[in-house]
Amino acid sequence: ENPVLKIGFVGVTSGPAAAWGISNQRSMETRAAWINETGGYEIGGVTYDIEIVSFDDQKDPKRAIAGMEKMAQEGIHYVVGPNVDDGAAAVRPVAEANDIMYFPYAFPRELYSAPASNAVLSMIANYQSGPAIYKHLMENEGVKTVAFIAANESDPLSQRDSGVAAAKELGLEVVSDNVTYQVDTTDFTPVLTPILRTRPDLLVLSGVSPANAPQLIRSARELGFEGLISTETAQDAGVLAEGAGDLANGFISVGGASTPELASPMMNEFVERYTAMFGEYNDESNTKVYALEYILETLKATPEAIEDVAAFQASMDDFSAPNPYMNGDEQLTYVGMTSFGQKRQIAVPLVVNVYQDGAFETMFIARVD
Amino acid sequence: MEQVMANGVYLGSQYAMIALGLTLIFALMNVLNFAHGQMYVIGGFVTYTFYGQWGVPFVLALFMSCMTLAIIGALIERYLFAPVIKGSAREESTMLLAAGIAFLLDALILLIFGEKQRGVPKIVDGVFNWDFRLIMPYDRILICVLAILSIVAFIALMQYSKTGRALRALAQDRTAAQLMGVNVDRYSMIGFALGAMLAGLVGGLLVTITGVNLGMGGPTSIKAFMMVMIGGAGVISGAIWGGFILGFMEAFGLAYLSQYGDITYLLIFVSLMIFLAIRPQGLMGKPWG
Amino acid sequence: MTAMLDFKDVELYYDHVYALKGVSLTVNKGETIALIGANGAGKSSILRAITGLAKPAKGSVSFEGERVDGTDPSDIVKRGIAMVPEGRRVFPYMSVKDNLMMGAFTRSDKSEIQDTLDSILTRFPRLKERYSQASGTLSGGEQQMMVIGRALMAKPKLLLLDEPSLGIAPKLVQDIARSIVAINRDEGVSVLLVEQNSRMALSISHRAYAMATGNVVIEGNSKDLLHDDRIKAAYLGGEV
Amino acid sequence: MSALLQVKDVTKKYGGLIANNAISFDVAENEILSVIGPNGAGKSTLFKMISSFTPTSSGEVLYRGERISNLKPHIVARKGVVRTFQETTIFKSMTVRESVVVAQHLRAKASLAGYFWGSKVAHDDITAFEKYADELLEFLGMSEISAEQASNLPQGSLRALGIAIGLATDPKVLLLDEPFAGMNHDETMRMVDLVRSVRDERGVTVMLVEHDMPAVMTISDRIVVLNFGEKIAEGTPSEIQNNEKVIEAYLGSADDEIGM
Amino acid sequence: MNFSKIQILGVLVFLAVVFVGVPVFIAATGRWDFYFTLTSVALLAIASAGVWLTFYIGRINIGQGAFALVGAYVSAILVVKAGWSFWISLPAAGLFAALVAVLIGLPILRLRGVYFAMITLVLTQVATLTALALPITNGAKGITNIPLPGGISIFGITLIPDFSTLENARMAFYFTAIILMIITYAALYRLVNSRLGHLCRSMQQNEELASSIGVNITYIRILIFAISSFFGGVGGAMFGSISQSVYPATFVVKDSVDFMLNCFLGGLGYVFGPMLGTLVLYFGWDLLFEFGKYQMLIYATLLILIIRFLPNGLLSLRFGKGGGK
Ligand SMILES: Nc1ncnc2c1ncn2[C@@H]1O[C@H](COP(=O)(O)OP(=O)(O)OP(=O)(O)O)[C@@H](O)[C@H]1O
Ligand SMILES: Nc1ncnc2c1ncn2[C@@H]1O[C@H](COP(=O)(O)OP(=O)(O)OP(=O)(O)O)[C@@H](O)[C@H]1O
Ligand SMILES: CC(C)C[C@H](N)C(=O)O
Ligand SMILES: [Mg+2]
Ligand SMILES: [Mg+2]
Repeated sequence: ENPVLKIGFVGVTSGPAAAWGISNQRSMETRAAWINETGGYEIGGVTYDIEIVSFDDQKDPKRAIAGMEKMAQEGIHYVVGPNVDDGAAAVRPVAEANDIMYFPYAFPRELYSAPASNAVLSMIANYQSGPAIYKHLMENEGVKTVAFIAANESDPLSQRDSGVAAAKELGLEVVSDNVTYQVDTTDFTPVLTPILRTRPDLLVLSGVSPANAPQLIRSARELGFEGLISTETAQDAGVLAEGAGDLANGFISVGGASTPELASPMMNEFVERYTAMFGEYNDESNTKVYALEYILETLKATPEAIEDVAAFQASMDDFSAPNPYMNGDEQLTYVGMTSFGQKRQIAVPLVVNVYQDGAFETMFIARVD
Repeated sequence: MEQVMANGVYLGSQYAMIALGLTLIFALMNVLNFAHGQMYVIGGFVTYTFYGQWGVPFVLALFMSCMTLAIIGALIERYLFAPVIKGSAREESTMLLAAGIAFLLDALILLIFGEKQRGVPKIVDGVFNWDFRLIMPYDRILICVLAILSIVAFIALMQYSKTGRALRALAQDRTAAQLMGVNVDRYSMIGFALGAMLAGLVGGLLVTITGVNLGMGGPTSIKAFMMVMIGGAGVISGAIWGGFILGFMEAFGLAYLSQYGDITYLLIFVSLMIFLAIRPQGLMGKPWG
Repeated sequence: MTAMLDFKDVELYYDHVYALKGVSLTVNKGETIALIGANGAGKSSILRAITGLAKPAKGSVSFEGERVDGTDPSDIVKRGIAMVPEGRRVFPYMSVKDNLMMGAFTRSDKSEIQDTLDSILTRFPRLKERYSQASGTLSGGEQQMMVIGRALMAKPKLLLLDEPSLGIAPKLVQDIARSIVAINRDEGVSVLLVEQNSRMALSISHRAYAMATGNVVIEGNSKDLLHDDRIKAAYLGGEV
Repeated sequence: MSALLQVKDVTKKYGGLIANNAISFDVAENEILSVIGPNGAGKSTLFKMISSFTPTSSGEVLYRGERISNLKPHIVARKGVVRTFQETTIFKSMTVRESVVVAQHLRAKASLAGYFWGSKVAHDDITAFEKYADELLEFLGMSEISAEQASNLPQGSLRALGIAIGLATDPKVLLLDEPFAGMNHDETMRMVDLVRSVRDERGVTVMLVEHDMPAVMTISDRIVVLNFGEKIAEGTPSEIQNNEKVIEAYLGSADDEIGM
Repeated sequence: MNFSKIQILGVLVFLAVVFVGVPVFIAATGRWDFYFTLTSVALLAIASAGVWLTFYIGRINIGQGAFALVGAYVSAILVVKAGWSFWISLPAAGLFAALVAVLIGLPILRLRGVYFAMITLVLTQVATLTALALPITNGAKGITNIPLPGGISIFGITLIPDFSTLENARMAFYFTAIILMIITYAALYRLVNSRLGHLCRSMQQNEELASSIGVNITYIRILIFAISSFFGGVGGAMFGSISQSVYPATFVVKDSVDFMLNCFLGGLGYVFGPMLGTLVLYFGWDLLFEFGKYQMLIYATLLILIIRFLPNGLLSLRFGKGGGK
């Protein structure tokens, strides 16, 4: 029997935002099962079985702290999550006190900038992807005016604000930036009507949850909106197909790397295994397969980091390994110098997708430094 | 303006239906059913499963979701609420129970239907567009009409049928109803089932437009509470008023206050508080007793 | 002749407090029976035990030869027992009409119900005047008439009345007493009347039972009891 | 005999309904005054206005020359005008004794904070309250049920408890709304004696609403009769008993025999 | 007020358990995570005590989350923006929450029954939305990087050490929270058993009758609501300090509902009910962690079973009358 290496997950797997955490948890569990099935993961000459210990924080920062404490208790040093800003901020003291590196899906800059040391942003922040997308659309689609809409919650609002700033920076005219909606809105017509009156070329759904995206798209199209719609969060094609059908065609979002032209055989196998294990795939997991892979690869490169978080941090600056999920010679590296002044972000390729008839197509790929 | 009015009617009709079920259960058992929103979500998922996944005709799927909820409601009343009401020193204990049931249903929904947002194919295509002054997709118009018809049917049931009369009597005085020959245990169950069924019906209707996901339950309950408060707890006409008032407030607020950002709901909440401070029993609430 | 209602050796308690300690009484067809007694003696408890609102711990309640104790109140009501409970208990949001119609809940023949309704409205013309008013806004006396009418709507064989004169103006008390007599005489409804107004109760009943703390202490012919010294002392007082 | 309480042109309107129309009368110190009238005549409404449980639509009520209408109920209670309720209104899950102890809170000498910290004064207060509660219950003949939970009491004892609570506040004027309802003759007469001795021994002025005519006629010094919100008569019991208007509207003819 | 021997014994046992038993147990088993769990229990129990108190005047309060949030923000703002010591900001947070309660209580305390319950539920949302909308709260971005509580020393004697210098801040927070909780419950116990408590009880059972015997119900309602919110504010402030951050969603509707559930579960008839309820509900969830995705299902099922069979709260299963805890 192999010794066990435990990797933690603290995030939201129940309640309204369950989709975010569950896609994380499942992608980790799929990958762990796969590794264990094929004999384990070798680090420093020892082959480990990987065990995922996950904790449902119910999107409650109090619970998130308890979860992080639990991880410390289990002797875990590498944790994926939390999924939202407040949870990620709340666990910081615990993580730092207990030598835990954690990989949130949340964007507050201070989590990743010095003196903070233990958080690693595990996706592309919208203040990174946003500008890239807007720029692309300005250049290729002639977009000149943009409107933002966000749910009235911390994460989406913060994302909207940074999106607005980025758009202005690029010289776009922001025609509406203060319309918000409650996450439980069931009818978006009244919400969208005033914003569409400003006739933007591009409508940005800031930090939109997979549940709200199809409804927003559908309502906007039914109200006669003909411009572009985009978001900077990951979405699931199936959900879009069910919720908005053809109306979602042309919808731009950020994804991982499972579009046919990018996905490596390994990615395809991952999707297969995931589907076999959980009955249904979720495209959000494309972006969520990476954190675990980064942790394992980094440990492989620096075996002493299994117990020594400082070693992990030290190795981050020049860590590099091939990206197994993408075709070509993409590399896994840590980035973040521009945004945070230190390398505290995983270098997931910024893949911008367009939804078309039930699947995503790649629009363009960019990189973050 | 036309658009705002239309939005108000549309929102109001669906809200009123949600509030009706809640108020019915409250009137009958003095139970503030925290799980009402979850019941609504289950209605959506059942309709999704039958209509969206298995291709059963929509009307049949709707019927199935009504039945499912009626059964769930009946079971919950029979095996949980009724004994707890009998055994507890304070009526309020039912709140704890209702919250527990809300948690349980949430957990079941997650396990059975999963975490994803679900939607079904449109029941009718096309958008009614009157010169861009009034835009309303046909399926919304249909749902709105169906909702209003259901409300009318429900009122007729409560006013003119024997069951309705028994339920109303039960709500006003249990013992007296018993003395009229109403089997209160049975009718409480029927009433609860009916309330739950209403939730299932709205869930089923709305899934065609908004889709459904497991997070919609809690917030829906809270909205329903607000409507019930506006109209007066336990009063049917109150629920309907409350639903439409909230619907119109949202429609107007969102249309005219949007440039101020996040304040529509804040304003709705604050005006609700002011309103209740002036009229503590809501619009139609009990003047006596 | 066997009794219409046979209430036998009934013991009843609430939360370990005895309310009835083995009470027996009977009501024959066509009789008006008065039940008088001090506060907390257990009069209401007897009525509650008859209609099944309270479950006796011991003893039996039979109606027309069949045991009814232990069955649901709604079944007992269906057999032909109607009760006007303590404190009237109107359905306050329902109109007078709907209240009366609730009384006929166990019946289904529409035209017969209509006949009963007509006869009640003739008996209590005041109710006709207030026909569609919400009953919560009626005065106490009107409410009392309405609930008696409501009980009659069930076309009961046995009518149980719990303190119908409570809080009612003297003039109306007389009206109500008259109605009770008439209901018994004209429609052959047997009546079991619980009253604090003992004089009134004894003067309109055939037989009477007097209770004290969970027991029947005196029973007999009402006429006789009106002149019984024990009764006079305890329940009637000297003059009026 | 100067008026302790003056009801001056008091009117109450509920929407279109006039529950009390310009009612005026005086109540003398140490008097027992009954208000009678048909159901819905406005008796309880009048009591509610005197105790400031509801504001008057017009007119005012004076107590020792000072206006007490349209204030807060607790302020009027503090001045010494205390009501009981027509419905059985009690503290359900307190025992009889606890209810009577709580009701004495107006006599408290220590402040709330004093009680919190457990000052000496507070301690003495409590001892005094408990002692007085026992006395009062003894006086009312309720000692036996003093440990009963209020919600388990039968009708009649409930009314008695209502009166006990009212008395415990040490009122100057006590307004009793149908205090004898649900009592039989014997009990009623005992209560009548009691109310009298409350007046005699404690100098409490009593106003009461009652439908029990024998009791009213025995107990009252004077009677005010209301009908449809109007005052139709005022006088001594014997005057009222023989007043045609009152017989017509309220009493009914006593000789109208109803028998089997 | 005289305490029976059993009560005093109960209190002593309780103190021994929380101050000695728990640390020893944790040191022995190495379950350091229990410190945070128990700290949370203590803090949430403080807030729940407030909810329980409002129930004592017959109001079901589902708005405590709002006051906890207010407290958390006030303390955070005072510490971060005004540079106050945390220890002064703590009572300030409570007082501010109480002040807000007075303002809001004036209109809404007139409501009764479900109306009050529902309006307070809405209040929690109002608090969240307000926090999102105001500049001083930093809107959606929240307040982060709140420093740990500093030390207090008088004449060179350290009364409270600077938390950031501590080896184990967890334990320091635990003791702080426990002490606050004990003070809260001692005060609550006194209050309930003093005249104010009796007046509350009279109001709980019948407000009309209470005012007829001269109780100034408006004043007492407000006073109680303010005290209740003070507890909420203190609990919230302390919590913000532990997580060193406050966001609009730090306390949400679900928290308000949880506070209420804690009270119900423990038993509304018992002063120490909310404490027990909080322990069982919060700790229970944690212990069910092993069940993974069935955690919620099992939790809810157990909750329902408890209510089904002990509808009057856990403490209705009393082990001997009057035990201190
Ligand atoms: N729900 C209850 N719980 C506990 N005890 C009760 C309850 N109802 C009645 N009792 C007790 O049972 C006894 C009999 O009460 P019952 O109501 O039958 O008396 P009653 O003769 O109708 O009196 P009254 O003339 O006052 O209406 C009383 O001692 C009363 O305290
Ligand atoms: N809150 C209210 N709203 C509307 N009408 C009311 C209200 N309270 C009382 N009334 C009406 O005012 C009139 C007087 O009522 P009140 O209770 O004073 O009568 P009462 O003389 O005490 O009668 P009873 O002897 O039956 O108790 C009645 O017609 C009643 O319906
Ligand atoms: C950007 C965020 C909305 C992403 C989200 N927190 C997630 O876990 O997927
Ligand atoms: Mg009785
Ligand atoms: Mg009255």
